[in-house]
Amino acid sequence: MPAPKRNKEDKRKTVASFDIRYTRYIDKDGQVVGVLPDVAKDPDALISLYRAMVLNRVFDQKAIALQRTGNLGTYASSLGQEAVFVAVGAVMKQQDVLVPYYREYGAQLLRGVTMTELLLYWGGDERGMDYAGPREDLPICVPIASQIPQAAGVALAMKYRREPRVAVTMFGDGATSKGDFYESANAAGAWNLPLVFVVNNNQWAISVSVAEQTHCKTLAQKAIAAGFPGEQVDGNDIIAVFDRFSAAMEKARNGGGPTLIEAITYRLSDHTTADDASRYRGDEDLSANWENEPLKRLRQYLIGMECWDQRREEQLRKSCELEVEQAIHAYLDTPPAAPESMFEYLYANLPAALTSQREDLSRRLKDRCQS
Amino acid sequence: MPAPKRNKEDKRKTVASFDIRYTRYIDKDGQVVGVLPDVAKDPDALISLYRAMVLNRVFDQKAIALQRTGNLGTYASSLGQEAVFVAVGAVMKQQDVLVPYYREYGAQLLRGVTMTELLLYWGGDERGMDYAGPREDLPICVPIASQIPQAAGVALAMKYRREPRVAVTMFGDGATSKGDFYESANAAGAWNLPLVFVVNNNQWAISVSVAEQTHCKTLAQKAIAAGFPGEQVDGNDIIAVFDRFSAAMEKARNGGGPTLIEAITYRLSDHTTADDASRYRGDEDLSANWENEPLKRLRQYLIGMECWDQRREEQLRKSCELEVEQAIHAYLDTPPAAPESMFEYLYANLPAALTSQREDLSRRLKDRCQS
Amino acid sequence: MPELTLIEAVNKALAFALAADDNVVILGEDVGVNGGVFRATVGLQERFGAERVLDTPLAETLIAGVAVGMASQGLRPVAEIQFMGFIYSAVDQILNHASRLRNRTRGRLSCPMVLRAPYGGGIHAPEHHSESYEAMFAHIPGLRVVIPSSPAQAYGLLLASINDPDPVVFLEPKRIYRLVKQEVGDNGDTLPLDTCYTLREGSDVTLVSWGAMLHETQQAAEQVANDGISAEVIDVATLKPLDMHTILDSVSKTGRCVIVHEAARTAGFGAEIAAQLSEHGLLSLLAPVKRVAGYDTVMPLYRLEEYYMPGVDQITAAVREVLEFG
Amino acid sequence: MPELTLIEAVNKALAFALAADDNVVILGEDVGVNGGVFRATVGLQERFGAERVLDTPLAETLIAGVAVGMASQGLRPVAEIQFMGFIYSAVDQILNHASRLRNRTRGRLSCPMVLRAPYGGGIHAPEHHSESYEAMFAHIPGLRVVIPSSPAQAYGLLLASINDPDPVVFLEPKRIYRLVKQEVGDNGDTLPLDTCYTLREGSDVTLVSWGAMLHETQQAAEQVANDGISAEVIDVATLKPLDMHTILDSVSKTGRCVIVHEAARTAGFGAEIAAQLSEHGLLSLLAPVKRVAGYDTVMPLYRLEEYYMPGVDQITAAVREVLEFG
Ligand SMILES: Cc1ncc(C[n+]2csc(CCOP(=O)(O)OP(=O)(O)O)c2C)c(N)n1
Ligand SMILES: Cc1ncc(C[n+]2csc(CCOP(=O)(O)OP(=O)(O)O)c2C)c(N)n1
Ligand SMILES: [Mg+2]
Ligand SMILES: [Mg+2]
Repeated sequence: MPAPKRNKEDKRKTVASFDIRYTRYIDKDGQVVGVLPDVAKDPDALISLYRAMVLNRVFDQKAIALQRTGNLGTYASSLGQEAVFVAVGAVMKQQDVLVPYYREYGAQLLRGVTMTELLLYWGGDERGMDYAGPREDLPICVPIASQIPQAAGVALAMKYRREPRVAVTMFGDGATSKGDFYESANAAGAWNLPLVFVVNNNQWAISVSVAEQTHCKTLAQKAIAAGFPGEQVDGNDIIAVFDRFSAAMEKARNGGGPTLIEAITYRLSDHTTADDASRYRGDEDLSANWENEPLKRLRQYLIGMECWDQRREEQLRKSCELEVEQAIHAYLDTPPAAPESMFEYLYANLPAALTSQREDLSRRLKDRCQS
Repeated sequence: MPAPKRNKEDKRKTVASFDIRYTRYIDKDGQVVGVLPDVAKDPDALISLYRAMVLNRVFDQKAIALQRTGNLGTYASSLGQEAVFVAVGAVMKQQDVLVPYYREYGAQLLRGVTMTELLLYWGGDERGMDYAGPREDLPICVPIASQIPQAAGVALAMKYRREPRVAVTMFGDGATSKGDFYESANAAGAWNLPLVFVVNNNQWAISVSVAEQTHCKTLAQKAIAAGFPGEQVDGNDIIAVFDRFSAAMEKARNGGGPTLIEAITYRLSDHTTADDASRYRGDEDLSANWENEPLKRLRQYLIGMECWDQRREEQLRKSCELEVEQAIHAYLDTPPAAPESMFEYLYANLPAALTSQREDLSRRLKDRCQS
Repeated sequence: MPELTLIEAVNKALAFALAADDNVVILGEDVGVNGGVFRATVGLQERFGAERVLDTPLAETLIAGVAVGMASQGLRPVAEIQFMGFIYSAVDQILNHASRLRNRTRGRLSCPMVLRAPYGGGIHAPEHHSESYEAMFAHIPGLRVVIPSSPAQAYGLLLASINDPDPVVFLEPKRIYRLVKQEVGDNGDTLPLDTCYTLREGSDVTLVSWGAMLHETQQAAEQVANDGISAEVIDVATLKPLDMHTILDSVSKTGRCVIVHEAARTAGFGAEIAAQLSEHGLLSLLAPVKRVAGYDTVMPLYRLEEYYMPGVDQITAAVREVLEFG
Repeated sequence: MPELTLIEAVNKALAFALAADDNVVILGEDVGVNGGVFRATVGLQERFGAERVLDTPLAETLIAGVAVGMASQGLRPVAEIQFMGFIYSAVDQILNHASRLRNRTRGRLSCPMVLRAPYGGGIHAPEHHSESYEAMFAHIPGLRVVIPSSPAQAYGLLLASINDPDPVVFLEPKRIYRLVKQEVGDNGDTLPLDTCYTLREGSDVTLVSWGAMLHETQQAAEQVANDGISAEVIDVATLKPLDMHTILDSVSKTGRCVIVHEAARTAGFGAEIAAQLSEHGLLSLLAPVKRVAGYDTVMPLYRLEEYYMPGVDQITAAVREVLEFG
């Protein structure tokens, strides 16, 4: 497609020009629509991506069920956005650092965060942020966009130490309205940081549509204000996300600086289990977007490659369910932490000023047991 | 000049394209370099702009002298940026609202703020913000960029009331790094507000150069992230600023929404009287930029039009000096406000909880007088 | 009169204000079609239109700053911050601008805005959704800080806050949004700011609290009554400016005081009340002023939340302690 | 030993830390070539390079957030906020993140950062350059809040803050940046955090203060000494966590206490000290605890600034009042 028309009447000098590009390889029916990158030709790689997406979805379903039965707190689902999360998790190297927001389980699981840890977090237990796996990753972050300046700090630390590592931060369309995002992007540009920004544009920030959030035609163009490239990918096409995100990571690792990738997805679920999206969005919108969902797309492509079938699908589902069930058991079997733990990690060493408060808590706990 | 070359190898679909344009009509020697707009052909209009610029500069010089002799607090000079400030003040209508930062005396004076008020402000007296003139203008704002969300609120109020008014907010290059700027720009785009953003890109934020502040080639392109047009003008060419700012104002007034104008200037002075720019910038840079300064440029153009000469110049200087001297006298003659005034305007009515504090102050004052 | 929950009373007050005055505009995240995540603004956009009940982009500095700008032009914005945990990016606008606009301009401009936010713990909410930072605002000159404790208080205090010519931070204790129903006449009657409310009269000890903790405080008063202890219960309601008279009068009668709040103890607002009692009421104090407050810890995630929240047991224990003193 | 001003001592401490530990990185606005607007970082970029003394874009949320991110990876960032009046956009990062990172991750990550900012009035600075909001930070669990009152304190406390494994808000009383010189050995010796410092021993009254106001407080102690009043002067130094023992011990000896701070009175940090005195030291109190503090007004522009600032006269008057009490 040619670049949109420019105003030829305008005689003023043009001092800067920018294009935003879009990438998709596989359409919603699993058909190829571009010159495929290598990853698309490697059935094993694709199958392991598919497995991770299915696991993410099964985890989601079971977590919601747990919440509905009172066994989990408010939970934010990944539904419909698994391709983005899984591609990010698959491309990142272990030494890279993920600075997530709160729904990228697909990425976190591939990096080694366990489902039990994720359940503990949403189950109201800080131990769910003590990842056995990627020790340097930042934990889930609830205050929107506040993780992004931290990601800039992580990337700056990598650059300062001259390590060939990259920081990746993810956030939603809504987060692109926060100053935190923009201040960090601008700094990433100014400092040429090894930092990749991934926007999960799932079209909604709770009830606010992306059109109400910003007048921008793309979120990718927000990078222009920060002086580095932004681009769009079809976030339901895991091959597109994998390919473009890989390129951005490689560039960052080689000192080429930051990239912003806007992955276009759709939040097929409610915002969280505390939300009821039917209050503010129509059924048609939702069902139309089910057509685009990423699992079906990759599955159809795999079937087209003749490396997938119903039997393998069923096996995979079962193995994922089993895996999730085991994590749920481990979660449900985890006794609550000692209440005194709220003092244990507050400072490296509990200041004397606080010992009487900790004792007060211990005393109350003893009184409870006795009464 | 044609648009910079685009990468033709890249086969990805282009989904959005943007150009940043630049406007200059008069070059540094007063020579015409474009098709002049009407204002450039109106000697009376130009002379009154010139007068306002000279007044701004004389005010500046005298204010700095006052500061050096201990008669004024820290003061932020306009030197070299008068064209931008005066053009903004001249184009705005009385019913519009200016939401300034802290150096746009040229704009404020044309709107009716008095020099005495400005001196009172920098002289440490809140009465300097009680403008007799533009009653609805926001006062000088020191916390960088924090006035910009307020400007969005002012513009939203105008839109809400369906008034044909426009809000104008000004800020420096440094301010474009603050989240406040970006959040407000994004909202102005989303809400299609009657709001014009004027960036005084004077190349420095105290000691930080614009190249250290951002990797962007232009500051105008920051508007792209907010979904509305941004453009550059030569801020030393008052005809360019006048013309492009007028167009933006008209557009905003007619419901066309926001525009960002980056005026390229140079801060010929120290940051404020508390700063010593020789610590961080070279003499060459400074003297090179004296070549571009806006007063000389318009003067040469006026001389070229044969409507200006040495005699008129001297008369003008004298009349400006007189005017400033009078304001300085009024300022120096203003007795300090009563100390109790710190309680008077805190709330509409002083809460009972605070009366004892006000009495305490009165008691201290009495004790002082007696001792 | 209809029986309303606290959140319904907030909704009614907002509706009344919107109907009564065109200058009132509501803004915030998800306040429109969605009616707010707690339903405070439910039905209002439908009734008053999207210009008067406005969804904003996700940006709290913006929300506060836009409200300041609107208020400077004579509108009466009522801005919602979705949870107090996200209010901190609005502090700059509140502290450097909203609270100062009148003073800076010697009354030329003013800032009649309300910033509403749900606050406090106890509802098993996610991380950053349970904090109590009222003290941060109560320290800022030029502000009012108002916290209702019941549906009727919410209605009358919120309307008074909207009518007030100066900026008000209005903090809603979300734990009791739906805890009780109460008859609330929807007639636009306001309740005075600048005054504490005595919820229960008593002679042995004064219990001072605000917001949700008044429920535990009143329960504690009930419990100790069984042992013949007569507790007076004061609802501070407006933390700033503080009506210390009501509290001092009560303590001069009872001689004993327990202050109850959920916020972390150190430099919480209870300290101010205790300090003033010691400053102005030392001679009437028969025992130390006790504070029952949250620990100086990060609010734990919900599995341990109950161990953080001050309980009725702690209040009754503190009452006994001050009564047994000396 | 060289005689240093407070700001020079800050500079020396920063230089020592940079030289001693590669993990120490300084960042902030104008900290590089310009050496900071108060010259706290003068010469450091030249000596240690632009990677270790880094000018940032003009963005305080960014500065704090970048410091959190760096600290999470084991660096020891020392971030400067140019004036406290511009710190409020950093509160979100400090409150929601820096102070919690260790706790949230059960110790997996930590946040050994220092956020430095000059604060306080009295230097005829422009608007928004003179405020004292230490109480805001002292209320946040998980933080340390440290305020030096002399060159030697500045050197030792700042180095201790940089070495501390947890986040520290280090507030520098700019009024005394260049007020006095003091011998300071540049040997990297730290001073303990978590403790108050007794600057002068006395038996009749305890004066408690921090930062610049200690100068007026010590002058007041001198003055009343002429009348035979023996005042003990305590420098709080670390407001959070607060070493209340030193203060309680002193007051148990003197029976009287005056707390002096520049910040607005209501919900200022003096309230916490007064509250704890009334809670734990009521029996030793022979008089009400008086606070000499700033008014609950917006800090006036400089022409009236002196009327806002608590003066020696007020401190001596308060001392006399508590001594004459009862
Ligand atoms: C600073 C802040 N403001 C408000 C909220 C409340 N909130 C939680 S999620 C959300 C919407 C986020 O939308 P988006 O960034 O698009 O991410 P998504 O949830 O759609 O993936 C809001 C407003 C918050 N968590 N943080
Ligand atoms: C939020 C904030 N941070 C820091 C400062 C201190 N400061 C005052 S002016 C200034 C530089 C502003 O540069 P710019 O925006 O380019 O405006 P200029 O002064 O160059 O016109 C700084 C950092 C401030 N006033 N506000
Ligand atoms: Mg979204
Ligand atoms: Mg500048």
